[in-house]
Amino acid sequence: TSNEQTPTPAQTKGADDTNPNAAAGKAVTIGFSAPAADHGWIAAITNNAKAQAGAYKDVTFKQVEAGKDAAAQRAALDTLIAEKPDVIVLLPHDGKELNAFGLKAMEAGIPVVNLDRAFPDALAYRLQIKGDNYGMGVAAGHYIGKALKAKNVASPIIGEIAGMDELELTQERSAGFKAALATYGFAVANRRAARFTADSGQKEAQNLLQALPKIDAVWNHDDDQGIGVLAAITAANRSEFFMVGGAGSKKAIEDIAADKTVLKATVTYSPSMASSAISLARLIAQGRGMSDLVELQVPKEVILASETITKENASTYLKLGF
Amino acid sequence: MSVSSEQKVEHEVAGPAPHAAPAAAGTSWWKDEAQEPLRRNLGLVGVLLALFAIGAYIRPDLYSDADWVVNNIMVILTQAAAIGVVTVGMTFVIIGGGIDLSVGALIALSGVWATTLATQSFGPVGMIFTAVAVGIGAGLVNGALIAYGRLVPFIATLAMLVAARGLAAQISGKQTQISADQFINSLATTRIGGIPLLVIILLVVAGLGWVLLNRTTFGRRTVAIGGNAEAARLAGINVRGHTMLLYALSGLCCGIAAIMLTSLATSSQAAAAELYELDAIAAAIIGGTLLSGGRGTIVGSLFGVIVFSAITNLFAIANLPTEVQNMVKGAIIVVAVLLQQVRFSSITQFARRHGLTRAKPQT
Amino acid sequence: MSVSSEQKVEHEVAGPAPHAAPAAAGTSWWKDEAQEPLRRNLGLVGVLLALFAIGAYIRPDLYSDADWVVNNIMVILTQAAAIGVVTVGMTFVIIGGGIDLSVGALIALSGVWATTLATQSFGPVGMIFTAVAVGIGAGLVNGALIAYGRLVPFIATLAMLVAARGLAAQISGKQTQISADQFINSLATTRIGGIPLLVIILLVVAGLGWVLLNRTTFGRRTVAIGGNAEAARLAGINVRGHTMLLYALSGLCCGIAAIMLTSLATSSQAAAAELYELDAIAAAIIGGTLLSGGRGTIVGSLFGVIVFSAITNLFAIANLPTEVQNMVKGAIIVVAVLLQQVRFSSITQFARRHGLTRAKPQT
Amino acid sequence: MSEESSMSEQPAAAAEAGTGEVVLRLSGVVKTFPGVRALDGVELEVRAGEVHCLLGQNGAGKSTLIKVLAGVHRPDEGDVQWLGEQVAFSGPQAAMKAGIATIYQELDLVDYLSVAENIYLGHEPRSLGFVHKGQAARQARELLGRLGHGEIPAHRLVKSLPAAGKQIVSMARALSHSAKLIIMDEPSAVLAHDEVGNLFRIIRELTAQGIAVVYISHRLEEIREIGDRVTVLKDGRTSAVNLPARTTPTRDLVSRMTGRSIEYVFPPRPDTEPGEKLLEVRGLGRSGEFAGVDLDVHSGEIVGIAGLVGSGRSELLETVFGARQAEAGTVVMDGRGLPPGNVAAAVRAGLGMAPEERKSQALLLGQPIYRNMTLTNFSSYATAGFTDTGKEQAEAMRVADQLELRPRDVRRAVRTLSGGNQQKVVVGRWLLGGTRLLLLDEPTRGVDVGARAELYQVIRDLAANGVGVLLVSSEVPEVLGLSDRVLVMREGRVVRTAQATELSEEDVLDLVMAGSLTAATTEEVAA
Ligand SMILES: Nc1ncnc2c1ncn2[C@@H]1O[C@H](COP(=O)(O)OP(=O)(O)OP(=O)(O)O)[C@@H](O)[C@H]1O
Ligand SMILES: Nc1ncnc2c1ncn2[C@@H]1O[C@H](COP(=O)(O)OP(=O)(O)OP(=O)(O)O)[C@@H](O)[C@H]1O
Ligand SMILES: [Mg+2]
Ligand SMILES: [Mg+2]
Repeated sequence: TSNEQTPTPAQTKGADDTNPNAAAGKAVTIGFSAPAADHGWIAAITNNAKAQAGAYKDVTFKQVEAGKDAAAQRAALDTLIAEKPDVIVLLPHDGKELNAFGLKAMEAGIPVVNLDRAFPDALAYRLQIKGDNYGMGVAAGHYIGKALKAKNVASPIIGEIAGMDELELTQERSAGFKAALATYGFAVANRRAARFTADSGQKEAQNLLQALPKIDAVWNHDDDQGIGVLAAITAANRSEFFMVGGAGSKKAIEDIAADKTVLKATVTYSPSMASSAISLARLIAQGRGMSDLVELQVPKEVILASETITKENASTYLKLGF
Repeated sequence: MSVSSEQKVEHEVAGPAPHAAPAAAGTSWWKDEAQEPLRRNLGLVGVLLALFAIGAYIRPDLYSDADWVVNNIMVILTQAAAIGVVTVGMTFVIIGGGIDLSVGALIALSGVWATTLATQSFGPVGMIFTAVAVGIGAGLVNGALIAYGRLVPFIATLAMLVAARGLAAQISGKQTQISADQFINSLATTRIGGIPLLVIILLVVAGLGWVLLNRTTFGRRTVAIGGNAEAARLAGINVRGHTMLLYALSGLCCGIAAIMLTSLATSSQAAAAELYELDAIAAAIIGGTLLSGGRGTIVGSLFGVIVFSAITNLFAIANLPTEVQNMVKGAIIVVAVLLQQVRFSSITQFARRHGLTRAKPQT
Repeated sequence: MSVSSEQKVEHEVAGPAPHAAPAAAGTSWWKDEAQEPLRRNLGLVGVLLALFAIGAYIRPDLYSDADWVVNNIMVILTQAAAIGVVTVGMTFVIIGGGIDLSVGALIALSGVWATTLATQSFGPVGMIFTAVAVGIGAGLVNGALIAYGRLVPFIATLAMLVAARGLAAQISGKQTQISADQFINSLATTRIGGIPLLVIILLVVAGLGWVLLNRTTFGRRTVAIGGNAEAARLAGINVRGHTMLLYALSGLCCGIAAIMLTSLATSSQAAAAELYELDAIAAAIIGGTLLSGGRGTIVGSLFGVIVFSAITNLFAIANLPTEVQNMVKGAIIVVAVLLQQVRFSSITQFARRHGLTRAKPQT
Repeated sequence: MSEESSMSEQPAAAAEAGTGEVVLRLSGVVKTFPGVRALDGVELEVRAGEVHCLLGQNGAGKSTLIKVLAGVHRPDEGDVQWLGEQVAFSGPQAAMKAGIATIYQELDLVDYLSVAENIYLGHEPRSLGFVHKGQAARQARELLGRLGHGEIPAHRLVKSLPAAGKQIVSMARALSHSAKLIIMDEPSAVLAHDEVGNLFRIIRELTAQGIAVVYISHRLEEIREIGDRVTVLKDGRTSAVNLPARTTPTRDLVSRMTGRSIEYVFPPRPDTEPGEKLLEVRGLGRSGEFAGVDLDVHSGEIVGIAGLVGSGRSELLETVFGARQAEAGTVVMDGRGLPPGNVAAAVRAGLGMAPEERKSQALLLGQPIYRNMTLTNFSSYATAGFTDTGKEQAEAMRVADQLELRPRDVRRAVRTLSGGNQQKVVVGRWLLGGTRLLLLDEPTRGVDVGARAELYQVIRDLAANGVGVLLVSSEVPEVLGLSDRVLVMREGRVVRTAQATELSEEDVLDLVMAGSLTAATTEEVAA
């Protein structure tokens, strides 16, 4: 979410000598595919993967663009298989829609690392590394619930600005949010779905503010669309509530640290998982395990915890902002 | 289209004076034809009132607060502002017999180009100039492909849509570009006499558009070309040159809209203004513009845009889930168009056919 | 459009017998337009060859492997299959003077409806039946709104687009619904004589479409309605009823495509087949179908779809970043259409104008 | 016979051919359009085996009447008796089934269907929905052969036919129904002389088989030749029924149509010599259309071009005007060359053209009359780009009066005008601007007798005011009567140039059809 395009160094891990996993191994080719980025988070995923691969001398990085939908991505991956990579790292448009591809590649003997959007079939991947969408909603819900309880608000009015509603991850986030709020006896008063873009965020926020003349808290799923959401809130001169963001963009973390807007916290869904996916894919291809773990192989599933960034810890997270 | 409302109108619009002698009768006929846009607009006003009534029924608490209502109207209009400006340009293009599928992409491209760090360093004037210049430039490319390259407008502007989104992504590095310019950002928050500046811009653009369409030779040429391009050509009108200008005009409107959206979102990105093309075309058509060209009104298009904006607003107020929103929206569009077709004459005709007023017309 | 290629063609196609005597000559009474579709298709074949050549230049390693090439052609055709089936239906609708913006949404709706657990419990026959029935049903609603409700096709099918996506989201609970049916899922992987089943389905649908368009009264009347609705009406054709059927046909194609997509993705979701409407319309137009109706060919549409599919494939092989892909794609579309306009006569004309062959035509 | 009362209720006893029994009888038929009572109590009686002519001014309601017969419009009031039974056709199909076939005034063909498909549209030879292409083509060829045009291939797209060819296809379509009554709405308007003869041959064949024909035309001489009885319409009312077609004096017919008496004459030529040379065309050519055309038009002169359909006259005119790009030769106006293929430049130089096909080439059907009239010069009423519709309407009104446009209200949409009145709008357009050279392509097509005389006068007045006129017409008497000088074209070449007074109708027809090539052509052109 800035005019720079390079990932922050903190989102990749260089080949640092103290880490035995960093020692050069056999040369491997990693194939990579992520959907066309039209939005900061996906762009950061691709950039991080590229940068992380660049940090290893023994890795050849082959990226195929995945186009606009699952069908296009399937096409791109078919050409990727023809190149016989040692391992494929893949952020699917939709995990269920690309499950069949995962099976096919695994059958062909190419380990598949699923990044973020799970395959329903366990045979379709070697490793699954993902953020926790449900957990993200839960984190946002708990932050809001606790804060409102602390303020002793009896029946708070809570707004939610979701992302693209047709994506399952949006549904998961909302489900987690709802469940967490329920533990405090709270519920969402109005939920608008934007399109992960700033202009749609602005529009939906404007309408939300209109529908709820008094609000206690808002959760906005995505910091990128949050730029527009904040613009709408500022324009409406509304400040009676606080807002929690999502994903953890640099701009959002800066805003939280500065504490001049209603944005008080954001729950992470860090694109740094792409860097980790490349590192682990390299190890899988080289047949090595993670040096800190006892197991000789990389585990099958890694789920990132969704962390909550507030004014207090913003400085530590700033370097992870994208 | 084969069974479009057009052909029907001919047969069904009933004049108020059925038995006037043919000589004297001209008057009632043209009047009726001239009232056609008025009737449509009244239909749309009816739709707006209905939306208002539904809102008031669902949320009496809000609608009983006059301040809130006024403010809500401003919100609806503000949200209609950028798309409204685009629709004015689109109306010209469609009346002129074309179509512009690239508007959303041109907004994104103009917006992204205007918010690069390099452009921002030239300040607000530089940003506005860039947005407008990019819009016009891309519009001219559209126009040249269509007028001189003889591409069908649908295909030419579709190609532009794809290419412009690509270029915008390239320029922005697929990042959301934040506008740091206070002047630009303040456009969205400024009000003059209680009316948001963006709404004023919309009204000014629409006003200029109205004058251009109805009072100038440019507008006349547009209507002529859309009505019958061959006839216009044989009448000595420079059809190709004019077509270029029409798409440039649409591009200009995109540039203006890009600044408006940038100001609203204090940022720009390659994915902005998604599907604005469909919204703008739909608004123009609902407002009475003939998709095949040769007929249309700015006021109708404006109403069309406002209706769509009011629908979205009502959905938020009613807190409908997205999927229900969509289903209801589809239904509202259908009803809105059907409503425009209801007209006094058909009611009287109905009455007559069922003998309710048979005595009268025989006088 | 005003300056469409249409009008020009008339003036530029040169007649075969320049100075034949009118009396003897029936022959000089007309100019040969029959080759027009052929010329367009040749243009598209040229584009395909060019794409192949570019691919071979970029990746000689792959293109020198015959197996890979054959397989790649199958991949291209498989990817053209579902959109190709939709384009056949779209071609009928456009030739008949209409347009169907709802095809993508109808695919999603049919697919989602066919993959609910309840439907899946009826097995593959139940799923296929459901998809087709939902498609036809929604198509009939489109047709009824247009033919009897007198809505402009653009608006009616846009409303359907929005509503059907909403309904699909409602049915699926916005979840991706997995198809557990082995038979359905195997459709995408089955090959018959080395040719993927989906490709065979496309060819069968296109073949039936060709017969329907060129050999039956239904097809000929479709051309008549789109070309001159009034003449069709005067000839006693039931224009409204026919229009209903056209949209139902388009809906049927969507149902078939839904099954194909479900099989490919082994799942269905409300957001599937996004913007298929634009792709299908673009493919049809590039294939020579007149957007205003009355003219079009199934073969041309098929070529149009394959060209788009081949472009996407080439991008993957060249591994262009998406933003560059989009820019290049826009350019390719423009070039493809321009290429179709190059014709022998204009080359000779050019030569003549520059004195290269001046002596000849004076004979 | 029934020359007495124009509103005579009692249908006249048998006219010459009125021996057959009455197949169709209309009484008191009323049809209103919004604001217009197009038919206001029409009587009509048609007998088997006769050619019944309908006469009436533009807008009198002839086309509306036949649309009522064809089931396109439903009458608001009145009786239609067909073969002795009262009928109310639910649509065109019903009328066709009952045995009424119609050739409509506006060509009703589908461009991208073949000739055979157009002929059989709606009643294709078929089984199970499949068209028998071969059978349709064979039958179509037979029909075309019967019409004397076996050379039109049945598989061609109709789009590729010129207007006359389309008219023949329309006729073939009407013949393709085994009809008892065939209605022809101005079938001869787009036909040249020899084609009309051919048409009459067909009509005689039909009537000999006992088929009744309702024939509409504005050319009285045709009525004389082919008609048996005449019914005259005026302002939607029957002003005379069942007049004998051959013997009723012209003056009588005209006065029943118009309410006044107009002589069908050409205005006298002035004695004055034409002025300076306006237009000079040298060696103009387009491959496949025409070649080596030289011609001059002087100020105040009317130059007519005669020729057969397909002789390239329209193309020549369009090329002079820049609507088609000249491939060879020059067009010079006022001593300055016109850029080829540039209409706007031609208009700026003072040229104007009324094209051949009004609907597709000239009119904005949905727009008001005045806007159609001022289409070429609305910017000349504008100040700084702002239009002045008040002034435009006033000017258009003036021309509408001059041309006897009806209705006179210039704010009506052109779409609602009758065919002939639409043609007047097209011609009227060029009376407004500062046109100094007017190119007229079939300017009187579909224009009624009264207005025709007016139009001739208008053209002559224009010439008297120094405008040069280049006129194309398929009616040889019109070319000879109206022009000062005549060019005869054949196969894309000018074969004779002469003063109109030096040529007779037979001379022209001879030149046009046969091959009696006068060697003197080129010298005379230069003169
Ligand atoms: N669809 C329509 N809507 C309104 N008015 C109409 C319509 N069709 C015809 N009219 C009007 O009805 C009257 C009769 O028109 P009609 O076409 O029957 O004349 P006509 O006798 O055939 O003239 P012409 O010789 O010029 O063809 C005219 O005043 C015309 O303007
Ligand atoms: N629609 C058409 N399609 C193809 N060729 C045409 C068409 N119209 C005319 N031509 C060709 O152009 C030449 C001139 O034809 P055209 O009918 O325009 O001449 P004309 O003398 O103006 O006759 P008309 O009386 O029909 O105006 C002919 O050789 C004919 O082959
Ligand atoms: Mg008529
Ligand atoms: Mg001609």
